[in-house]
Amino acid sequence: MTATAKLDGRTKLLTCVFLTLFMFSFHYYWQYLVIIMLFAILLLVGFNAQERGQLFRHWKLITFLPAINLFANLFFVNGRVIWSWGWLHLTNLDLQIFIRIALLLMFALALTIKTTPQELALSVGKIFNSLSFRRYHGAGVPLVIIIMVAFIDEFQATFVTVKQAYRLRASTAVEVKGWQRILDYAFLLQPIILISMKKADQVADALTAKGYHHNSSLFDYQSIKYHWLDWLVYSALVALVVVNVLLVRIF
Amino acid sequence: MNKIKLRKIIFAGLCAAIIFIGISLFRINLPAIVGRPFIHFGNTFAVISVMILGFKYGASAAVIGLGLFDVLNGYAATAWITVIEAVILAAVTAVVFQAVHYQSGQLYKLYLVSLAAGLIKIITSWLAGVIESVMVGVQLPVAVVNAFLSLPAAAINSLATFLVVPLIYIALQKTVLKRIRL
Amino acid sequence: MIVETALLQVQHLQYVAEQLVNLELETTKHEILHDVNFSIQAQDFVGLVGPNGSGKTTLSKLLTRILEPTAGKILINGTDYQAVTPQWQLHQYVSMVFQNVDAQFIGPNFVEDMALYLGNFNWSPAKIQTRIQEISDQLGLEELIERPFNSLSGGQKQLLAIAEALALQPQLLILDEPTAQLDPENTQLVLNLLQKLQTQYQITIILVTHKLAELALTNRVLILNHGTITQTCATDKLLTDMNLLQQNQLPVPDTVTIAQHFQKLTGKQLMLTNSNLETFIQTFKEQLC
Amino acid sequence: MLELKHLNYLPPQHKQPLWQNLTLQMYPGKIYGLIGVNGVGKTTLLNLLSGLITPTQGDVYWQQQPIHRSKKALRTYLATVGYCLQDADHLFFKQTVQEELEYHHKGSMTQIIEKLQLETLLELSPFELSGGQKKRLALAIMLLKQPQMLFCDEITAGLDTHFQDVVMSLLQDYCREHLVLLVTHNLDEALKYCDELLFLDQSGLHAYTTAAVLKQPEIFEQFQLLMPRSLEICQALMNAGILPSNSYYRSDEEIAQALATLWNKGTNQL
Ligand SMILES: Nc1ncnc2c1ncn2[C@@H]1O[C@H](COP(=O)(O)OP(=O)(O)OP(=O)(O)O)[C@@H](O)[C@H]1O
Ligand SMILES: Nc1ncnc2c1ncn2[C@@H]1O[C@H](COP(=O)(O)OP(=O)(O)OP(=O)(O)O)[C@@H](O)[C@H]1O
Ligand SMILES: [Mg+2]
Ligand SMILES: [Mg+2]
Repeated sequence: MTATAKLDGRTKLLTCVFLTLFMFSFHYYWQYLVIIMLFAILLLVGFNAQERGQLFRHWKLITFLPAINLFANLFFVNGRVIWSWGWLHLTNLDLQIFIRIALLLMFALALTIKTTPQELALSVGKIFNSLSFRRYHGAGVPLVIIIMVAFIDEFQATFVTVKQAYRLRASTAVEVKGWQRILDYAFLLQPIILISMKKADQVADALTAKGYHHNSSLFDYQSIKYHWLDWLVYSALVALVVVNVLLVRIF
Repeated sequence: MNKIKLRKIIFAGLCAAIIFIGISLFRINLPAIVGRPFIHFGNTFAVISVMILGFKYGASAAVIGLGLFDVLNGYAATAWITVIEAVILAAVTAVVFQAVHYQSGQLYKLYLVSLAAGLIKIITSWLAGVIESVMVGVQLPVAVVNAFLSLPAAAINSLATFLVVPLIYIALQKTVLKRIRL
Repeated sequence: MIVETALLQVQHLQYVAEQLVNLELETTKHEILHDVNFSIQAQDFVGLVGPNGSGKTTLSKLLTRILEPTAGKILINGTDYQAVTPQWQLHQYVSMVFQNVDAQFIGPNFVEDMALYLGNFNWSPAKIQTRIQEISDQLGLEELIERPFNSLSGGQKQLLAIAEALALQPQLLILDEPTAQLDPENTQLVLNLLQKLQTQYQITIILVTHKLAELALTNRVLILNHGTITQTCATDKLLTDMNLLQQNQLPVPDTVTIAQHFQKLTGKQLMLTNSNLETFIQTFKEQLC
Repeated sequence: MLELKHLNYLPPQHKQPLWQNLTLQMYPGKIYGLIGVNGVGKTTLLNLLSGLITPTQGDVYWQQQPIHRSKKALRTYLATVGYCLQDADHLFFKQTVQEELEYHHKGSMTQIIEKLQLETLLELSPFELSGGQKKRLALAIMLLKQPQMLFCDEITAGLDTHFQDVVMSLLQDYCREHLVLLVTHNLDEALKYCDELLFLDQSGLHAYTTAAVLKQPEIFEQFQLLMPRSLEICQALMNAGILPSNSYYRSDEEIAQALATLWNKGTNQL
């Protein structure tokens, strides 16, 4: 088992959120450089080759979204102008926003690669539990997330089969013209939602029969303990903040 | 937790899934200055789930569906804004839906609900735009103007919500809701 | 004298499906079950049979307390279902496999789903792990347990659903057409397992079925017709009673069919005492040679 | 004529295609029974044949035309196909059984409704039906479409004996002019009603006529299936020396017939 697998889901989620928020306090490019270095080290240590491949397979998304944003920002002057050409102004802030969004996407992707939806669901429940000073014991929130993930898969499968079944039943050899086709597809939405609702009803039956309406111990929040690695990560994050503040003061 | 609650949780999960898919499958990106406006059906289903499930479960579905989408698709930094937006939308929908005392067949009352939802969505979108701009470091006056420029997408979304919600709700009512008691 | 209470007693059970026509104003009612009475002893293996649409699935759902009866009572070990609180207690010793198995799972694969299911009953992860191992060995599921559910075939899912229902070693197990989509070999596997469960672990089983091979395993049958129990009798007796079988649209054992046709063609009546193949051949030998 | 030429399918995230090679020709006027163990790909094969999914290799030919060549070809092909899915739920769109049956069908349907006894269900929602009623409705819908070829996935699973007989006799009628292919795990039924049995395993499809299967019952074992009960009885009777050793019977009725002839011969001799 690798070190990252031992980490608690909460730690991963919070680290991701923290790093993203942390970036918004940056003023200098070297700060981004440090973050990028740290992330690169993390990728080298905590990720295996396959997972890295998974991350970089999305390079289009990672570059495309910030690029669109950058392009739009060229029309506005916000902050110190580095370069300008007619209407277009490239400012310091534009570049920083570009870097931020790209990094943000990378962090989120890394998070999704490293956690299963179940783990994420549970960690959201745990965070709720901690935030409410252990007064929230419910299984509701994590259960909704788990069921949602199950239904997302289910829904996509249903969408495919219903579309197929529709083609099978509705097919008349005559070609349907563009607008009519779109309309047909729109009407398809209703049976799909209907079937999903029916399925949800059946799931509810099945889960009742399995005793899921038993609330208290679906997730045993008391027994959830941090591993020492988790503390290490948290202290690393705190150290990062402290060092950052110190360095900014000095320069 | 009893059976009814479990059923509500499961339907909240279903609604969250539909919201999630409503955003990620049927999405048209629009370039804009701040944030990430795109045309999608997430809000439409969010409003419907509040109408079906009531505020508590409907809002959870909306928050989880919209929020998780943001977290998993690289908008983690602004997810909290989305969450607040969703809660406001759910609250307004729930209050208006309660207030009109809807009974089956009264289409105009449903349109009142969807009108309220659409309007509040435009307002919150604009506010969210302002906050996001300020977050990335723009001065407030500029942010206010910037946010206006990214409103068209929100307006289209709100219009879609306004038009579609009553129709889908009535369709559901005719078919599923009369068999499944929530 | 010790009066033994039956494990399950059903008294005057009635179920009416209601639908709202206009929101909460009018309802239409379909009476699905009316006046169902029977009792089941512990460690019995009972078949629940009847034609399509007679209400078998509805009855099973009532017995698992997914649906609440409109009238009548269900007693388990002498206590009323309504008195079992909290309600989930019941599901520790009553579990069910549904006709539509797709809806049974919420985890992405079998292992994770079991972890959720058993975790719900306070099992430790280590214990869950060994239990999964045990079950997968018993049913030969090694290569299925880690595969995502949406990539499995209908029969494979059915096998996993049965495995999951056995996980808690319930007292009462209700199976709604568990082998409808299984191939003959897997069917045999499941049936052998059921028999073993019933004899070794003293589990009471209610099996809803349209298949003869499954019916033959049971000790007793409840025949449901048009929403009420028309007859309960020993399986052996049922299996040689061609009239009763045909009236209720039940499959007739091949040996009985042959004997009947034989009689029609020759006028010679073969006395079959049970549907066993050896005795059938024996009878034939004696009478024919 | 329906023809498969080197058909194969690679499911997403699988490393290997499901089979080695599928090549076969099927003709109208026959009932084909597709048999195989769980998860061997029967449903996938029917999906391929009915044009619902695209093969990763090879193609299906209907009247010598490949069906996946163009969208138009596929559309015309789809209009000629009837397919009862394994999970019947997915076929239903409408609010009541009545609407479901009327959808895209004009003309009389009383005969089919009567045969499958759907009269009392017409007002119900298709999702409220019991397992067996759903299967019947799916078949009724597909028969009303009057397809050139009809594929049925485990159509008799969950039906009681009365409806099993009704459904099989409907299919037997239907196959006079059309092609019928059904998947079943009930081997007795397959022997009794099918003209040709298609055994599916990893290596591909193996077609045998029913007569050929009766002559070599070890085929079942070869494909990891148990021998059907009527065949088992037949063998036991042969081993006991009651029936002659080269006799082949498809069903219980035929066995009884043979026994009766023997009996009558015996009594005549006396
Ligand atoms: N919610 C409902 N509203 C109206 N009718 C219903 C409802 N649910 C079930 N029914 C009807 O009740 C009858 C019994 O259904 P049930 O599913 O219990 O049958 P079954 O014995 O399991 O049949 P099968 O062998 O086909 O599975 C059916 O005729 C069905 O149409
Ligand atoms: N979408 C998919 N993704 C991954 N694997 C798939 C997919 N569809 C089918 N398979 C795999 O293909 C194989 C064949 O599945 P199929 O449903 O065709 O089996 P089957 O012969 O119909 O079985 P059964 O008798 O149990 O219904 C299975 O092992 C299944 O895991
Ligand atoms: Mg049933
Ligand atoms: Mg199949």
